[in-house]
Amino acid sequence: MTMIFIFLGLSLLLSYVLSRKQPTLGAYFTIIASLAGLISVYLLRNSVGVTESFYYLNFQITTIGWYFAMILLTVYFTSAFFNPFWMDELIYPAAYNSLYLLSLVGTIGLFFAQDLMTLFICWETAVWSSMLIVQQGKSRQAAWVYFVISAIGSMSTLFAVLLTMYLSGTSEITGALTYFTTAPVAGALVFGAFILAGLTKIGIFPFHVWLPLAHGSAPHTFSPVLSGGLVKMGAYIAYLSVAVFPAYQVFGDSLKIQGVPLPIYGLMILGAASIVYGTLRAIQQEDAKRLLAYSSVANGGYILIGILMMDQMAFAGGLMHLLNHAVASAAAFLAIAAVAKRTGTTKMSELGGIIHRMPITYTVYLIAIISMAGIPPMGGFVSKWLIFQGLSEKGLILLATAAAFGSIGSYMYVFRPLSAVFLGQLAPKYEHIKEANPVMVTAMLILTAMSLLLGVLPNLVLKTIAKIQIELGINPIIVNGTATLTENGSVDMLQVFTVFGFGFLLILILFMVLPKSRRVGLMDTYTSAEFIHTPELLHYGHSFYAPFERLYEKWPSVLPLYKRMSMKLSELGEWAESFFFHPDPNRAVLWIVVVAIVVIIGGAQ
Amino acid sequence: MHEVQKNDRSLWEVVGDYFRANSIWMKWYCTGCGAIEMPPTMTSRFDMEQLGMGPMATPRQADVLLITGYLSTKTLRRVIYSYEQMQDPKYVVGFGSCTLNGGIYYDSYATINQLDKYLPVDLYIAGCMPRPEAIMNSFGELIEMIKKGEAKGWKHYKENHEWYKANQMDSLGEVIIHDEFHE
Amino acid sequence: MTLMNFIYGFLAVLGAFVFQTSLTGINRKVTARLQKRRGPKWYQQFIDIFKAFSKSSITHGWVYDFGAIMALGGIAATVIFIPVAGMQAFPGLDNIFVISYVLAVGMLGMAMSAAGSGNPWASIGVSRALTNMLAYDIPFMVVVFTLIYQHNTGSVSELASIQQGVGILGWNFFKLPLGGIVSVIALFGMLGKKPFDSFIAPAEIASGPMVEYGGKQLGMMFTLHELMTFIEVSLILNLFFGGGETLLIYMVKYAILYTFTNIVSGVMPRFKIDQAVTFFYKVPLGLAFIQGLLVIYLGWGY
Amino acid sequence: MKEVKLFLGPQHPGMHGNYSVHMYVDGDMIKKARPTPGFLHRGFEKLMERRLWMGNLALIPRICVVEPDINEMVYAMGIEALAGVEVPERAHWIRMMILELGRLAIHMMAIGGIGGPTGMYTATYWGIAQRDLILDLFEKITGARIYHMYIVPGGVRKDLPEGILEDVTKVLDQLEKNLPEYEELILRHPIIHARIKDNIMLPESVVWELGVTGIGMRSATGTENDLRKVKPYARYDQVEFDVPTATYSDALTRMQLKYQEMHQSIRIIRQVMEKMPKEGPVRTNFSAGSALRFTVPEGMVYTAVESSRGEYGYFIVSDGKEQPYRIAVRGASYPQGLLGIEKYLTGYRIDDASIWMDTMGVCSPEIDR
Amino acid sequence: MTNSMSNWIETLEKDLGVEVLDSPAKLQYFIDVEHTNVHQTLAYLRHVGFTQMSLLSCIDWIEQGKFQLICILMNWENGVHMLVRTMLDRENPEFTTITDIYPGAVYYEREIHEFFGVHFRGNPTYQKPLFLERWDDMPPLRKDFDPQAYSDSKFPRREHPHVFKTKVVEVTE
Repeated sequence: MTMIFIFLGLSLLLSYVLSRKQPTLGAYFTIIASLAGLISVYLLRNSVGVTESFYYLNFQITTIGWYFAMILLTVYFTSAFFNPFWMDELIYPAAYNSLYLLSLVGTIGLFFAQDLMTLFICWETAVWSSMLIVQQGKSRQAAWVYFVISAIGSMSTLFAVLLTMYLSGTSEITGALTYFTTAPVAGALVFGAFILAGLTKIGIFPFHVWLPLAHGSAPHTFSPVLSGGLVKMGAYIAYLSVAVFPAYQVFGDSLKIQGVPLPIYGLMILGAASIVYGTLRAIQQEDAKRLLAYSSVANGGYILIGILMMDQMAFAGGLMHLLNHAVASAAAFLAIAAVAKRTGTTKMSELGGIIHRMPITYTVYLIAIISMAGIPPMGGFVSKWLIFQGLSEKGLILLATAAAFGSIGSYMYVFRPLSAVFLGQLAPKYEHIKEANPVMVTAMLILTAMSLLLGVLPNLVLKTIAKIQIELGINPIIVNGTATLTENGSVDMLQVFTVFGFGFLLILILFMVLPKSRRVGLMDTYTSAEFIHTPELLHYGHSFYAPFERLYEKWPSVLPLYKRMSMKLSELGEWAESFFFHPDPNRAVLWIVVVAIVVIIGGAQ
Repeated sequence: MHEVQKNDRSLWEVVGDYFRANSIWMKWYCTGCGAIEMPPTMTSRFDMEQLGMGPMATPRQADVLLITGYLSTKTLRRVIYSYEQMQDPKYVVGFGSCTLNGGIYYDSYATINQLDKYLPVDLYIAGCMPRPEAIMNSFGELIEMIKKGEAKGWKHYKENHEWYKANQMDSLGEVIIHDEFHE
Repeated sequence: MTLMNFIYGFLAVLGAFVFQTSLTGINRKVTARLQKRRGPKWYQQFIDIFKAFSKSSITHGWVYDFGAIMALGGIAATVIFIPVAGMQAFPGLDNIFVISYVLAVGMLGMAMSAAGSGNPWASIGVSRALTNMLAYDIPFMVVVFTLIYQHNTGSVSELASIQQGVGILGWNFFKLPLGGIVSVIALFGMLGKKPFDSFIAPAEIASGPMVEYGGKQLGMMFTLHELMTFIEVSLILNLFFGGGETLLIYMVKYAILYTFTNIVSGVMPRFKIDQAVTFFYKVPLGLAFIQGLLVIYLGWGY
Repeated sequence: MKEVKLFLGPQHPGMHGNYSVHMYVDGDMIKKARPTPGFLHRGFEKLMERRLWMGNLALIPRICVVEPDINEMVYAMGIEALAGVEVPERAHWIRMMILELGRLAIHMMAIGGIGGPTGMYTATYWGIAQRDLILDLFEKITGARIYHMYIVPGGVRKDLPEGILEDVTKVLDQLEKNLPEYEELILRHPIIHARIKDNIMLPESVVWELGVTGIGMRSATGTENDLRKVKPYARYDQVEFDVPTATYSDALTRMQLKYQEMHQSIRIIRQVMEKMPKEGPVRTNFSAGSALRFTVPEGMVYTAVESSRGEYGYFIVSDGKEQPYRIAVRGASYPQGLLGIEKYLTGYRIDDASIWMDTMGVCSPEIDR
Repeated sequence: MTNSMSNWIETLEKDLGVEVLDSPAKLQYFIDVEHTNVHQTLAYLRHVGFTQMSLLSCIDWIEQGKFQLICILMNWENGVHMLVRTMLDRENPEFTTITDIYPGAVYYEREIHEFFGVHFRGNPTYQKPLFLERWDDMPPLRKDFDPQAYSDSKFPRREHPHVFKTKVVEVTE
């Protein structure tokens, strides 16, 4: 494993050198490097439990770490295909390429970290490198917000790490965290600090503010990584703090709601809130990337709820949703990036009818959103179904409602780019654009195939998850052939897929038997018999859900609150500063006297 | 002008004509006065739906285009546009004397005098305006015509497309107006 | 999975289509009587659909056709999943979430096809249809969660058979009256009956998603509508009215339930879409929550 | 682009009549609306100059399709004023009866018609079938259902047929019996309220700016500005009736005023049947010998009556010949149908557009002429 | 005519400095003004209660070579219609818009331009076509425009073949 790190570190340097000479070359090198990383991590699948040290950093291969690393590497690998085409749009292409690989190193290190210090260092590496990439995008402010919110996470991680190491006397993660079974009060503190870091990274309400900003303005090639990959770091932290950290024992004495301790239930409510909030905000967005970013907020809520449930079904669902969402979200972001490459914009109201020029990109996006919306036969369905099953089995009706809301609301927001960007009238200015570059298409097709595979044969992944569940000592999810069994119902996705294919075939035959249709232009359309010749004026893309949006447009946003808070804070700082650093020398003299008196009195005692 | 021959219909067409005759969806283009007698025809008193007829929202879905009265040139352009958006087989019914020969507006500078120069009319309903009874009666007639395969104005329009187009151009100058009144 | 399963599934789709289409025709007559007129022949709906199939058609590009096929295919597949009086083509696939999500394939296909026609009215209609779905589905889902929690199963056929054999009071509609009312209101939304039909409102958006369909695509949309009605009414019937012990009982119950919705919608105007959302989130969602809390925390309803 | 251009009409289920509104829509809000009239333009004002005074009788009802009698009335009033002819007493009363029956018919259509844009089709079916009974009365009296050509200069074309008063009473009784049912079904339905209450406002300032008359003006200003009261024609000064008014003009209020006006019309018709002279001539001839080619003395006059949508007037110029020199028509819905749409449809939603057109009373043929 | 009404008329005459003419109909008067004085007359009339403009129309007096504009105002308080008339030159018909006094006149002005060709200074939209589309002849409501000829040239009439079947009556003896 150390070899992987060394290799990636070297290739990082190499890509920097190459990019200085020829940026595109360096970018192609990132593909190779991440592919090599992917393969080598995959080969580690059987060496669970192996520990290794690299100077002060200690690593251990665990199933869950392997699972997370595979997800991350898939996303990094496929997104890297897009890197070569954005080199001329970046200010520092060499830095971008090397930071891309650096953040990869950081995240993988995080998942394999054995001790808390390693965890922290890798965390910081990933955060800093990704922040430097984000600020190469459209807006510096986004990078700042990202930095500030990440700083909260970092500080609380550092606090938790130091406190744990101090109290438990060990830095090995499992050992240190299980110590808190005996010290519930300190445990609650550590749990809080840890989970805070997780929440900020997943982008759970109310710490989601950085996410749409950063995703929206990061370079188009890095947004998929942010959404599909880096967010999963937070999920890993959340996993550590409920599964490795004995959260259910620590809070065992507190009030329980349907068997869930109140603090954990509260966190789940936060997850539910971010599902609802992310859904509602995603519906409002006018920019396709920001829309997808808000959908990441909502999906983060599912993942959090699933992981926090720690049971047979919802936990498996949460872990599987990690993968499904990573794949689908990366595919969707990449499709939008491909469109942005050709058209130069991601504003939905300015696009339209792109399907007639980029049909493959459209198909990729379609399958991605089917998965994101949780519609069979794509991957997203299975994980959402498992989460639903778990929630309704426990009777957590509020959370289940939020989950249902997010699921059905996702039809609304995922359909919107589909309709506004790809369908509808093609504007004359995009008359001559071409399909995305074959290299980009390859990357997108890989993700699409994965989505489909995960939907039809979810048990491939569920088996790994069952292994994780066994390690954690909870009832594993039962898989039988192609069927997934749960206590209150089972589903066989292969059969569902077959029946769906049967229905589709039936109708296809019907369609083919009937007389062939005549092709007409898009502008030959019903306009109440009036004449119109401007395609842009017939393209409905702005304020798509206006009546629905109007119901909650007055709701306060969190961002102004933060702004006001920061303003107050800086005022406070200035006020405090004015006591000490004032142009009037009398004040300084006063303070010196006061301090002197305090020292003298203190010294006298 | 090329006349459509009395052709032998295939079995498929005979069956299709049976369905078309018993389910006529109309695009009720409210071109003039005749439209005022359509609501009584559609609603409870005369209940057109018992013939299987019903109003439809757009020309794409409709089978029959009802030209309910006189046509100003401005309307005729829209009517032709609507007719061309309809799906074959499609039928046209002209209401009242205005579509027949200009009616009371024979010398108006804004209305046309004879509809069948511009569109193939399958059936005219005489009267100014036709009463609901007359409308119901002629719909019965239309059903018979479709059943027998005699309502083939749409074929006629296809085969004599140039002739119709030339007439339209002579009277209207331009069918699809290119000025969209953007402000 | 044998060939018999598929043949049975095909027959199920065909049977559902024939049954629901005749019922629609009869209900058109019922509505006509409500409006003091004679109404069409009972088989008028068949003629309408076949007429649409017999006409020529246009296409606005491949997604316009593909969406329509995907919609009808998805719906046909969903019909195969629906248990009718205990009969099923593929046993074990009748999980309620599967049914309600496969249904979404049809929705998405139709939405895609409609938006693919490039007509703004269609896009507005689709945006309203999806909003409408968000409105009625949430209260309904809350009731469904309650049901699953109560009976510990998510299988529709099991949920139906649990209610049978105890007489009329064994129905969930009487066991969980608030939930039953909510689900019947949600049924109006699912079927797109007034007052929740703003997504096809002719006077506002010229029949919305249907605006560009003609010929065979229109026929497919009508077929889709019939099959979708069958799925939705069957779902409510199985969940709340005990399904049917035999096919005859099932059909009679079905006809009564469907005719009821039809008559009520006959004297209703339509809500605007945001009013529909507000309505669903005020009354039925509240009732559904009360029902859920009663069942989960007080154990009431067993 | 942010705005979508949508067309309400000319061929749209939400548009009654051949009329078009070009709407620039953002989301579902109308940002800009442009009326496009002229689809029904037949050049009436030109055609009337080419017809005989008598021949125009066939032309004028066709200007307003839904309520044709007012045309005949203003035309006859104008010629009578120019020629100084006094109309027989009985003809005045018969004219009033026809006008009020016409008002009942169009209000019945409007009240039923609100079912169209709101989706309450049962109301439409019932309302229009009810209106048909009134058309039957017209047919008995005049021989035609829609275009009666009954009110002619100098009186009415012929006397009332035998036993018509009993028929009228029967129809009115039935209508009066059914009206509360319609009110229950339409004007008190909670969902209809949700759609049209506090919606589609017509503020008082707008009334003066546009020159809206009729129910629009009365519902906004609270004044009894009804031409039947302010400058009574026929024998409206001899019957008792109220003019319903309101000071808050939303769509619901305007519908309610229509409903109340129907009761007043029924009241007027009952009084007419009671007070009218039972016998007597109904028509004065213009000049002996040339009944068809009569001439009208030189001069110009403006006559106006109260239609269901407001002041409906003809401006008639005669040069003493057999044909009118010029006739200009003031359509009652001209102000709200053109400037009203351009200025005040914006800010409403596309859901409301066709209700806007309906309840503001936009009648396209009288705008286009 | 009541006494108060005649007083009111006299006041009007005094303030406007023009003669208020009677008309054949009751409660209706004419005022003839120069086209330069129209605006102040209208402003005054609006001030004294003629808040509604019922109609703005035009007459083509072809023999005199004049257009006559008629603005019909209505006072709802006493039900008086006031017809303000003014003459314009037919060769060069130009007038200043009255939309600043009666905003409702904007479409009437557009209509008069379309049908008579009168130009309205100060009305930005008056030249746009309103009722007619692609009109290619002189403004149609002018007296020298012949609609019959236009119709004949553009819209073919249906030819009715006047064939009468004559019945042959065989006379048999």
